[in-house]
Amino acid sequence: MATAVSIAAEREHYLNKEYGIRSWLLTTDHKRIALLYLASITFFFFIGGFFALLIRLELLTPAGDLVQADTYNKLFTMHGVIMVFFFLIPAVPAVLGNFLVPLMIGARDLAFPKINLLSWYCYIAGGILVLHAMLTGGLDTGWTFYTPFSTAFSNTAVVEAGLGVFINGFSSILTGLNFIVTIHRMRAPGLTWSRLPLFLWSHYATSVIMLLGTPVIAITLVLVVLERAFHLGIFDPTRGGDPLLFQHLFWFYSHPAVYIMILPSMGVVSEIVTCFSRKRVFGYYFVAMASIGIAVIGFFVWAHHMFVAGMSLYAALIFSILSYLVAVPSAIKVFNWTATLYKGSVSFSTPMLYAFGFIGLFTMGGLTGLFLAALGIDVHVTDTYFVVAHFHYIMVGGTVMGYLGGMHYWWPKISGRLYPESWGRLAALIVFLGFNLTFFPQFILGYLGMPRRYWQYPPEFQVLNVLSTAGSTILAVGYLLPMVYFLWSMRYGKLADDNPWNAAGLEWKTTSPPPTFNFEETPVVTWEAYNYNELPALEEVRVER
Amino acid sequence: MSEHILSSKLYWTIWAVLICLTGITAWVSTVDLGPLNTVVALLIASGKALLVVLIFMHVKYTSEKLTRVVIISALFWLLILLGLSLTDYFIRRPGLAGGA
Amino acid sequence: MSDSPAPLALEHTPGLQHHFADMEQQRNASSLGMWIFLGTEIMFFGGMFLAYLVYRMWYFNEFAAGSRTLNLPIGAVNTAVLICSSLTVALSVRAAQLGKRMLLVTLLVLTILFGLVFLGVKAYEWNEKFTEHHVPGYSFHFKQESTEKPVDQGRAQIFFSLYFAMTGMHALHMIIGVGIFGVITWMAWRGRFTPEYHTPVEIAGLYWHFVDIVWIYLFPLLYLIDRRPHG
Amino acid sequence: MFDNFPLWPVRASTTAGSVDALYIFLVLLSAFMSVAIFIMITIFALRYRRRAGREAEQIDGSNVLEFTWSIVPLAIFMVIFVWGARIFFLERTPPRGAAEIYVVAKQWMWKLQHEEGQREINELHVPVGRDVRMIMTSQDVIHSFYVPAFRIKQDVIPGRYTTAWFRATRPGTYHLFCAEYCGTQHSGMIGQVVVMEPAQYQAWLTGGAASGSMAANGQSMFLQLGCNTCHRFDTQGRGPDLVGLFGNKVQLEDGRTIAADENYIRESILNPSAKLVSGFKPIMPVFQGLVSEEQLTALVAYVKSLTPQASGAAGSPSLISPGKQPQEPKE
Ligand code: HEA
Ligand code: HEA
Ligand code: HEC
Ligand code: CUA
Ligand SMILES: [Cu+2]
Repeated sequence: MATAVSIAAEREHYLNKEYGIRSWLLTTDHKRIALLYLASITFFFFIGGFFALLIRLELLTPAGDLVQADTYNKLFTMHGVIMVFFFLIPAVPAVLGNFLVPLMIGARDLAFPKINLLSWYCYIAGGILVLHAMLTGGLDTGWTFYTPFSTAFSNTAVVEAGLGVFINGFSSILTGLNFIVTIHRMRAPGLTWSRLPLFLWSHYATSVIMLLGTPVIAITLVLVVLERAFHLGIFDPTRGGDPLLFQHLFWFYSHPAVYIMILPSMGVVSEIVTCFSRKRVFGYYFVAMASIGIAVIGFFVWAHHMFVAGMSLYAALIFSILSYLVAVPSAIKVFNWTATLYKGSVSFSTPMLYAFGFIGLFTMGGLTGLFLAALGIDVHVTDTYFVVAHFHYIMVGGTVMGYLGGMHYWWPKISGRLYPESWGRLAALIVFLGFNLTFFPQFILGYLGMPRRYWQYPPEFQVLNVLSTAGSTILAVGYLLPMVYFLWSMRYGKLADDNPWNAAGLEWKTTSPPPTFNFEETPVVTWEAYNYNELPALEEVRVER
Repeated sequence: MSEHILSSKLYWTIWAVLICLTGITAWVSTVDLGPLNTVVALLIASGKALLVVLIFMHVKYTSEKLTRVVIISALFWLLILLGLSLTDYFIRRPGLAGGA
Repeated sequence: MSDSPAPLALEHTPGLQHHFADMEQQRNASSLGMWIFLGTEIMFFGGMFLAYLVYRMWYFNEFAAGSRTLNLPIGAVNTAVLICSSLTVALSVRAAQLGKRMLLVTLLVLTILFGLVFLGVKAYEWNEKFTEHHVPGYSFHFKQESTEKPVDQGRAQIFFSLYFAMTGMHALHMIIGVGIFGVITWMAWRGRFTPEYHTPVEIAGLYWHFVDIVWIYLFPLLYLIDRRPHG
Repeated sequence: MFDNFPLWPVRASTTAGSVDALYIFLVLLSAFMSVAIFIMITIFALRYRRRAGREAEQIDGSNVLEFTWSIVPLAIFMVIFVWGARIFFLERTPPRGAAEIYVVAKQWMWKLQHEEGQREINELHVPVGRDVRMIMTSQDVIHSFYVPAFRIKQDVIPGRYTTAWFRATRPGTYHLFCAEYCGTQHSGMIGQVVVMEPAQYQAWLTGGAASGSMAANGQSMFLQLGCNTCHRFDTQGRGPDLVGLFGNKVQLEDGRTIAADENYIRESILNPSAKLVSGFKPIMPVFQGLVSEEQLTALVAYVKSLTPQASGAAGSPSLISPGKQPQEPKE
């Protein structure tokens, strides 16, 4: 094996084909664009995380002592905006999806490579605007931009940040467009819909949401910007406008957007769980359809964020019951992953640890979503730390875990190197523990009534806040570790085989790292997805490496 | 290429129909039909849009089912946006009871 | 013919990009891409349609009054202009299919001209709004027609806000469309399109027709809210 | 038991118990479901962990299982939905005859006024055992009235009234929070609700320096703004008779009928032409911008108090025109 690997190292692949800044910034290779995205979302993640640490530090004591009130408001706003729009939404699709969608369907690239590059530039342009807004005046509206505060009262850089998010929206739209067209039009011969890896199904579903939801937030932000500039009155109650209209429009996108964040990660978990239990996924068809179901039903529930906002009572009832419908496909997925383990051959490699973490934390986050969808309870806990805990459980415990799991799983393919396995496991453990310590106390805090977006709070909430802050520092270590050893492994890591996990899927059928056009010749698929019966576990994987 | 080339006569006919419909809709709006005015205006607009989509945009002649799926789902989603929002707005009017 | 592409041989097919197996795949991909994009455009305008629907329902009186101040003949003529441009687009796709280069170029130029006429008329109408103080902002003022129920300034302003937002977004799409057709015309002039390869003309055409359709709805929704005779 | 480490806030209202009941049910259900799933994962992962010589057994799935684990959760979800909706109905339907408190929120304080006229800032005194309904509006941005001990929360929106109600069950002092982000001092927009025994409350009421009841304040506003030039208490005025308006149906010019609630009265004052009363001309001046939110609430309170028979403390019997016989209230 050693010889094969060293030959591979000298082989030309997408990384060493060309060097130089131009070859990266003007590339149309989906793999290189994925790496551009990887670098930029990592950058934004650490900025957002840095803000999170400042938030937690401020909340260590009840008094508002570390930063000014206005600064605190800017902190959580920028934390939310950056984490949602510039980290989590692009995280899995734009990095792993970009890298893997063509590989998994046996294509040489996405359907529109130039548009793919354009999407990254939209992302960067939006990012620069938001960073600039951050440095000159900041933004203090909360990531939800609620009117009339954002349109008439805030004196921060709402226009600039709004435009930044608007432009960034196009990167989502363009990515989604590329994925859908690619999946429809460029599948390798024999790769029928029923043979599609679940990763692709979930990206397909995600793309549908990106395409049909994002334009609505785009126009909404345009209206906010216009309202601020020209006093249109559309969202302004003093002119007869309805502030709730903004909320409807905002959540019409932003609720489905939470499924943009979770679905791709679910796809990652499906790949990992099958690979590391050496089994075809349990109920392939149901898991695939659950993705589509979530994407569609996810559009029916947005106003569950507005139960106490002054909506009509009947609308509240309708949106509450619809919210429960969307939980069913999620339940289906959780049960199917669990069942996949049954009679498998389960290994505890790093990606699998993350996948376990995902399933557990997503379940807890999702179940607390059921609390929120129950009208009577939401009245009490909405806009408290209960909500904060709910969404961090899903977004950080779920999506980020899945994303990290995916990064570990496909790292050998991306970089051609192996990461140090024991460090990987250690980091996964630290993240898991730190995470729970950070966010579990927030459920209790929330039910006790601590409102969110509070810069100072009554002293009786302190104990739980201290726990949470302590947890966040552990979490920080857990996130820094992978970053360090990934960078380390790029240079010093062991060279990876083409298929180090002996996994199913076309992406493993090409070399690691893949050549620029992915496949020497177009593969022809004659097998079902997850044909692990034909792929015995590798000896090397079985034993600790 | 399995392309369908339409006769230019057809295009001109559709054009004439569209122009006429524009005239009709402008005229009919000045006639008092009660609440039907809006309905008629929207029906005419939809008729015109349908002609453009089917003929000018070749949807009638394409063998591709997917195009139709795309159009229909986009319209369906528009309907979700408008329809579900109206569950709130039909009941809650400014100055009216309903919303808390 | 979709199986294994031979990379070298393909470089001779003009207009075929390296990552597609053949022309048909490329064409299908582009047209699907455009259709999906138009789907997102529907949602883009959808946000404004929702705002329109809500306020028209709530403030019908003001919307009707505002709508009556719009210039109906000009609006109708402009609708006709757009329809003409759609015709020339449809005919230009046909010309491309038949490989008639000069006809194609002529039709494309006509399309651009119609587009510019439309924009010019729009600019004229907007200018009228400026002089009438119907532009939302500090100097907004809506004069009362004597025979009617009193009109609330704020609500009337919402009508004009939506009028400007919707026609403005539409005009923006028109401007982009004119730009795209400029490029297409140039390519046509250079003889880049053949009966085998003219996908760009086709998908640009789809975009143009879509923009036309948006206007087909905007016209009655903005101009024709309530034109009934009043007694 | 949970004094040092509470899991829920004090229960001080009639609805608190039912909210907690559902909450505890959900906690138990979630604990059960997640523990069940964790145990399954652990057992499977350990029992079938990778060992030399053991191959995974390929299983495709099972429709029976799939349908079970779709339908059973769905059924459970529907139970939760109905349960939650019932509590919500309770929270949203104020009982008749509740005492009314007018709340005006602004960046960053709560201004509250009792029917009897007492004004308070960031503090609300209420008696135990009495239904209290709040009629709330905001002067600037959206705020949210939140009392964890009562388990109630309602956004307070500029431009219209929203309402919430509670009945306190336990004397004490509880947090009042602003729960909707509203700018710099959002976290400073807090106050307290003081629940008192009725007797104490009476003492507090009489002790405070009330500047006349809200209805009385409204009445003087009514005279001051010249409303009475048109709205007279006979049928001679150029405007409709306002007595008995509140809570009844109004026939509008365009044919609709509308229930006259607080929001309707509010709009009728600020923007009279929006809903013309049938048979009247649109001559009433627009008061938008001429009255502050507090004056407006006083006017609304006054118009509401104009019942044919004065209702409780809020009534302003002095204004009832002679000749109108007090009637049984319809409600
Ligand atoms: C990735 C992100 C993500 C995801 C996937 C979800 C998923 C869900 N969310 Fe969440 N949510 C957010 C992110 C997310 N949410 C964010 C960011 C906010 C706050 C925004 C803000 O205000 O800033 C929010 C807020 C939020 C609210 C509004 C709270 C408020 O402000 O008052 C509600 C209310 O209904 C809600 C509900 C749900 C539900 C029902 C689901 C469901 O989809 C969950 C379904 C999953 C499960 C249910 C678990 C698995 C199921 C089983 C194991 C079945 C077994 C169970 C039983 C039989 C009981 N969420
Ligand atoms: C994807 C989304 C995402 C992610 C990953 C996170 C991650 C974290 N979040 Fe955040 N959060 C949101 C989305 C997210 N959050 C949103 C949408 C809101 C609502 C905003 C609003 O109300 O408008 C919110 C709000 C929010 C609050 C509530 C603030 C308030 O209401 O007052 C808190 C408080 O604890 C919090 C904490 C954290 C913590 C501790 C993490 C941790 O997981 C972060 C861990 C990461 C790190 C610690 C990075 C490590 C880096 C370093 C150590 C290096 C230092 C940096 C540099 C050198 C640059 N978040
Ligand atoms: C110039 C005369 C005039 C003045 C002054 C006036 N109103 Fe009116 N008001 C009317 C008329 C006429 C109507 C009925 C037509 C309409 O709905 O606008 C009316 C309607 C109302 C209504 C709705 C009544 C119903 O039956 O539905 C309320 C409430 C009201 N006015 C309150 C006030 C208050 C409070 C003031 C003073 C701040 C005031 N009005 C001043 C003329 C007046
Ligand atoms: Cu007021 Cu927050
Ligand atoms: Cu949601």
